[in-house]
Amino acid sequence: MTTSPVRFYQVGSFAVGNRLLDDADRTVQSDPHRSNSLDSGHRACQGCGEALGARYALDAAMRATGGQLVAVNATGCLEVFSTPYPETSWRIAWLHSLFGNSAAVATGVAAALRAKGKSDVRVVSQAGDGGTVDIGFGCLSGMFERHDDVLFICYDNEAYMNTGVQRSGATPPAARTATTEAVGPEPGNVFGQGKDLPRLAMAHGIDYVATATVADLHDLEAKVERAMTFHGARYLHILVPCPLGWGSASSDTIKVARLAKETGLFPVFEAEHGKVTAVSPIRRRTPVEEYLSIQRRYGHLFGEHGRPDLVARIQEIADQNISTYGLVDEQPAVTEPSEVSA
Amino acid sequence: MTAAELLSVAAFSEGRHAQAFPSFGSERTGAPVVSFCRIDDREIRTREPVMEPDALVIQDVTLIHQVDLFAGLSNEGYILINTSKSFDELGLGEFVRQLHRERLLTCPATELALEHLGRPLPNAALLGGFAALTGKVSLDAISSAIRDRFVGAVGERNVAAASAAYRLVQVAEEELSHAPTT
Amino acid sequence: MLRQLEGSRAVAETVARCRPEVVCAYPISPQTHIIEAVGALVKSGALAPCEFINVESEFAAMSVSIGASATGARAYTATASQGLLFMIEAVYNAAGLGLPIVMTLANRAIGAPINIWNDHSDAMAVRDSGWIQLFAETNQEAADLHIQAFRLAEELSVPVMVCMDGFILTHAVEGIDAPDQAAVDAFLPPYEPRQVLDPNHPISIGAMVGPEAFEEVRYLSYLRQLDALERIPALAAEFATAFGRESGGLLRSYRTEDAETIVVALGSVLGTVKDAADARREAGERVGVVGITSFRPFPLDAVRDALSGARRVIVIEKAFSVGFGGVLSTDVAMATHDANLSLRTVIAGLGGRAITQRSLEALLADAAKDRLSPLTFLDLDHEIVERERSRMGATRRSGPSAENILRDLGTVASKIG
Amino acid sequence: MNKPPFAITLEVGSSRANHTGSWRVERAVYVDRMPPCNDGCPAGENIQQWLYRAEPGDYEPAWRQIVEDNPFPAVMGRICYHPCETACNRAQLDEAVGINSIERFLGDLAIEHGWSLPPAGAPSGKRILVVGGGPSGLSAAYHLRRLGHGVLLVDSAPQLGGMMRYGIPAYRLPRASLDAEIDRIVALGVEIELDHTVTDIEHERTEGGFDAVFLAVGAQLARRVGIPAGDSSRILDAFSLLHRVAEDDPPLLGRRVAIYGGGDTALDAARTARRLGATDAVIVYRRNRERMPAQGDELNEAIEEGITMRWLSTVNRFEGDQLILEKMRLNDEGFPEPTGELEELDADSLVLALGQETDLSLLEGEPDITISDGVVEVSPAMMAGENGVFAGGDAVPSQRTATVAIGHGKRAARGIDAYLTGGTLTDPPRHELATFDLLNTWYYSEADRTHRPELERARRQSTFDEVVGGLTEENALFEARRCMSCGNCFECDNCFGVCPDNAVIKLGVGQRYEIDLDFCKGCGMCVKECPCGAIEMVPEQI
Repeated sequence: MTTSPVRFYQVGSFAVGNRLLDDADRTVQSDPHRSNSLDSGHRACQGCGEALGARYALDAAMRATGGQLVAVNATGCLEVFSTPYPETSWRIAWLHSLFGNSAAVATGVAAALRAKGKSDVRVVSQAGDGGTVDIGFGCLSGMFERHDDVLFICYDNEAYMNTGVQRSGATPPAARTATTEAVGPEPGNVFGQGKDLPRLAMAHGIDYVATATVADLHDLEAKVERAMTFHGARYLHILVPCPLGWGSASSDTIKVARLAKETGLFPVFEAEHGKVTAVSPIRRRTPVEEYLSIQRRYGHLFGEHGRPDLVARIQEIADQNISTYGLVDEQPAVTEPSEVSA
Repeated sequence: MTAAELLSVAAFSEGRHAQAFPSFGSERTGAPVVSFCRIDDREIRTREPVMEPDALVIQDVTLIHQVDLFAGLSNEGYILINTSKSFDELGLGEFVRQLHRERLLTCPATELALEHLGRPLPNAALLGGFAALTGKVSLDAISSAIRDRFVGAVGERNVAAASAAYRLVQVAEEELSHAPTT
Repeated sequence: MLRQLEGSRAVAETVARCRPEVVCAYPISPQTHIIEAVGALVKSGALAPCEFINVESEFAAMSVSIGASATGARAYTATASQGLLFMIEAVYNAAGLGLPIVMTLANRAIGAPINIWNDHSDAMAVRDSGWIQLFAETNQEAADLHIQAFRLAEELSVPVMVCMDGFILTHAVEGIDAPDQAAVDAFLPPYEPRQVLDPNHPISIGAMVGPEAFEEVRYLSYLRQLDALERIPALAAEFATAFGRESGGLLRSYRTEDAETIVVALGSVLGTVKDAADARREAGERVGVVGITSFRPFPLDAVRDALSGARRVIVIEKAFSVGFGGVLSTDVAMATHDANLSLRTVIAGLGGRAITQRSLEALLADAAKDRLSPLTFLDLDHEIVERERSRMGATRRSGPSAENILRDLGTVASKIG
Repeated sequence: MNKPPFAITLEVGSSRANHTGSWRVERAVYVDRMPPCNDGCPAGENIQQWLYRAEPGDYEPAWRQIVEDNPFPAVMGRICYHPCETACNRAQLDEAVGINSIERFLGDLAIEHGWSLPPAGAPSGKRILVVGGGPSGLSAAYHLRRLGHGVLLVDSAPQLGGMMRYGIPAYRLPRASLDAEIDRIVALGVEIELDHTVTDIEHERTEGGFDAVFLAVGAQLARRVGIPAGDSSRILDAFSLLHRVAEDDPPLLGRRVAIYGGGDTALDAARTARRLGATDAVIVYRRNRERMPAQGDELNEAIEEGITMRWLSTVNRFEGDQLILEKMRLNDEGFPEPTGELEELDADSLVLALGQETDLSLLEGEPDITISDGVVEVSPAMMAGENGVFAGGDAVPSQRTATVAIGHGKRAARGIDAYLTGGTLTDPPRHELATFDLLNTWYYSEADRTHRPELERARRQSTFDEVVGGLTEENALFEARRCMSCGNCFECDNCFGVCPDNAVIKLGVGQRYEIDLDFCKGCGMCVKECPCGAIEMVPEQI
């Protein structure tokens, strides 16, 4: 029998795939023929958020560019677990040079492609938070300032995981790392420090800046796709939980990322030419405790010797984000990702 | 440095080996600098600064009592000073008596520059004067070097300044050659 | 065609004729005139296709070159001194990845005290980076070496550094023949990379290599440098036939046939040394000169042969290893360890100190009388040194030596030459 | 291009040689769990499955999935008390899925399009006598025919349907829908004998040479209590009231009607009385609302229609047009106790809705059949005794609803089939229940339930038009898609997508997935992110 078009669906609206959708409307990750840019056999830990984020982002970029993609990788976990001689997990053209120069190397790749007239080939540069906000920032800022045709992706796991979980410029307040131990009157990382890279990127006036988490694949893929419509410097900041460094269950990686967004601690938004153009509203507002208490890096905040005062300060940060970015929608969030004919 | 370079170009254009280089420094425009030029018929291999010049061109007369400008100058040496004053007026009367009088001249290059270019850039005039004084390069070579460096009107004005200086120096040389020797 | 040109200008024009596709620049004296001139050629369209990129640091300059080279583009940059040290991590990386980048090094001292003048400390600091290092004696050679450098680098997939003395060559105006385009094209074929980032033939470049293979990787790069020892003279010979002049090669000997004393040196000082040698020969001393063009790879055999007849070898160095002495000397010593000769190290021209023929002749005279100590610092002002030492001995807070000494000298730049 | 440099440059995908599966201490395993809706359905419908089919708009396959178990979707979609919705996990998220209304939509669609039931099975040569043409008898007949057995269905009433016809008013179950679904069953080749009351089961069985008998005689005798009443006082029972209305012979009730009882029948009677013209219809019940057996939504509908309630009251006596009620109170156990306090209620008639009993006189002389509390004891296969006599519906101990009866019919049919083929009915092992805590509801978008339209009150008080309307297709589809597919994979690709090691293999539509144990490191992310709880971790045997 024939049926009329229906402007909704809910069966797993937020799931990776949905049998009620046309192929075109489905995520890249639901496609059995996805490029698997980062292939099996890599040496990432169980439940590695970075491995997931990298495959999500690069597969999306591969679809957006019809496979005409070159990736440059900074030193870090991703590089180490993906390419230990004699095996590589990459299925794409990939180059690793140094820790702090991936943005500049990508600039060189883009320049070479331009000189050779290969305008169809696009360049992605990827780094962890250390290779982005700290040691790599000089080159990154230069790449931004020149508006080089590079999409820079930061996989933010909020510390130097490759070297054994030391504090980075992206480590959040109160978080315990090997260099911000949970001792003393101000246990864990100091409040009021750290770089807000997305904001710094926006300050460069580059075409496109966005944040995302591995918990919302639809959002992440849409942003990569959007980023690829610009020719110029672009920045995508993806939160990728690290079970090892955060002390969360390997099975909770996506849950933790989801809570980071739902608590407001990690604002998910989009900005074009220096202006915020869209935010992903919080769907189920959650107190920060729920996020913090499932991570051992915050273990010192709870229990009998816990620090509710510090938890309260973290909640303030979340509330500040919520008001700054307007993360709590007055109208109910739009929950149907797209319409579908049944 | 411009003067030394132009001089080297002029010499080069006359088929000689020439080498010009500055006293390398972090000086900014206007600060006192020394630059060197070697002219030879053989290949010039040395890279040392000119310690014993055959000729000394002083663009900024105010330096003469600050730095020992004349160190290393042989008694056979030439001196050309950018000034409208005489050696005596400069207080160099005593010093120059030990040298060949006809190899020592002053030339108001800056005035000539102001007259021909409207700017106090004495290089071209000094080169014209140098050509006349030493006869080591021709005025034509100097002029073509200037024209290579400064195209169009600017070049021509510089050439004019150089030629003017050249004539002035020739006249002065004439006078000296008729002057009674004491 | 021979023209009266500034060294930097000649190098820039020659580099342009090598058709680099990506050039990046970060300014530092005395390299500036080179990249300014290349930049102008790109902007004017005279050099195309070429991307000229103004970067934010030397570290970025080398990194951009790495990316460009790995993407199959001919990449060029230039730097000096502190700049080289700032990019040093990327310098090693380029060599490790086997990317045939060519870089001009306008040799300059390294601070502190900050000093913009010429010596070879910068080149020596990356001696072990895996780059080929060629030293130019004249501006003509500096220009010519770049053509050979691109050819050599791309044949072997090894980066090449062309070293030319800062200011002394870069800023000197002299008669130079900047080779014309046709000749360069005939000598230098288009770049065919050994590996390239190509979405249609993806590979992973820059893997992590553990103990199981690292030594082999290093040994392979050593073998490539040995290959270079073969290719460098071959290319020089090919260049000579193509361009009608001697440029490059491993080393060049001057009047060494019957020489009792041979002076070994790198770079532009060789001209003055040759003049001094001629003068000493007129005084009856049998002096010869060996100029080393290829410092890395170091031509042990060629050096051994070149020095075989000598009784004395004097290595004049514009750099030194504080706490030891000569750098080049140790390499020469390694080459001549089984020869029966006395080897003397002379440190000279540090931080732009003029190396004069007079001083060199005095030095050679002493050498002839075997009065030269194993390690000599040419024209060192012992009085100043003693004064500062006593100052240091007297009061703990004696202040920075450099400033103290300048105060003693009451010096001006022009006096330093 | 020539060979890339040794070690520093590598050929793509080479890491697949590195089988990281060896790191694993636990492995992910796909499971099927029992969805609460299926678990709660007395008719044993595979609700989740037919919803799954309905979601893309494949309505006929969805309907066929229903009639696998229940030939009465249109009827069920109206009168079933839908324990499936009570059990639905979605109720804990927002509101239960409107399963009942979707079933009605599908049932009505099937009637509209004339979809026919699956054909009768190949003749087995066996004949079964089914006594009673109510839901359980008809259900049994349907399933027996599909199994290939011959069926004679006898009923004492002039029409088939039993309580569905004579116990449930038309405003709840329009006769057209009922007839349509009954006719479909009859069309499978069921012999029918109406107006025939079986008095001696043994006799009829041997007469007709039946291989087995299914008793589905229902509970047709109204339970009565002695109420002191004057001659003029009019008392009748709810069942005969509804029965006579069903046969277009409504009794005269007067303007003020009291109904005594708290069950659904009491409500039906009261609402019927309103429709027959009663201005006051008052339900007298000895417990309170919380303890009322009737279904909540029907009570609300009744109250909307102007029915009033006298809670905690019993009928003491009926004098002329005055009903004397006694107030009750609930003791600690929640049982009502008399208070001795009396009050009056004007009433022209009193309708007794105190429940029904079963007439089992036809079983007299049957050996080894146990009757207790007025109903027949049956085995799990619905067999009463050893000799092939089966029973179901209101005649056996259980909840007395049409849905339960239909379930009995199916079960009895299978029991009979097993009996005739010399086997015994065995149930497949039941899956573990898919409880709410096993779900990850994040992946289901917010979607409030759509409710069925209701007839405006004015018409409801005067006519027997159906009160509750059906869903539009769009609403039905929306509602179907609210199903969370508890405990069973609906191929959302989450596991396929969230595996950081690409260790989930997608086998294609309908084929679900497979774990690639060469690479599965056992992180457990797929389990946590499976929306419907269809994956579990099991320890590796080391």
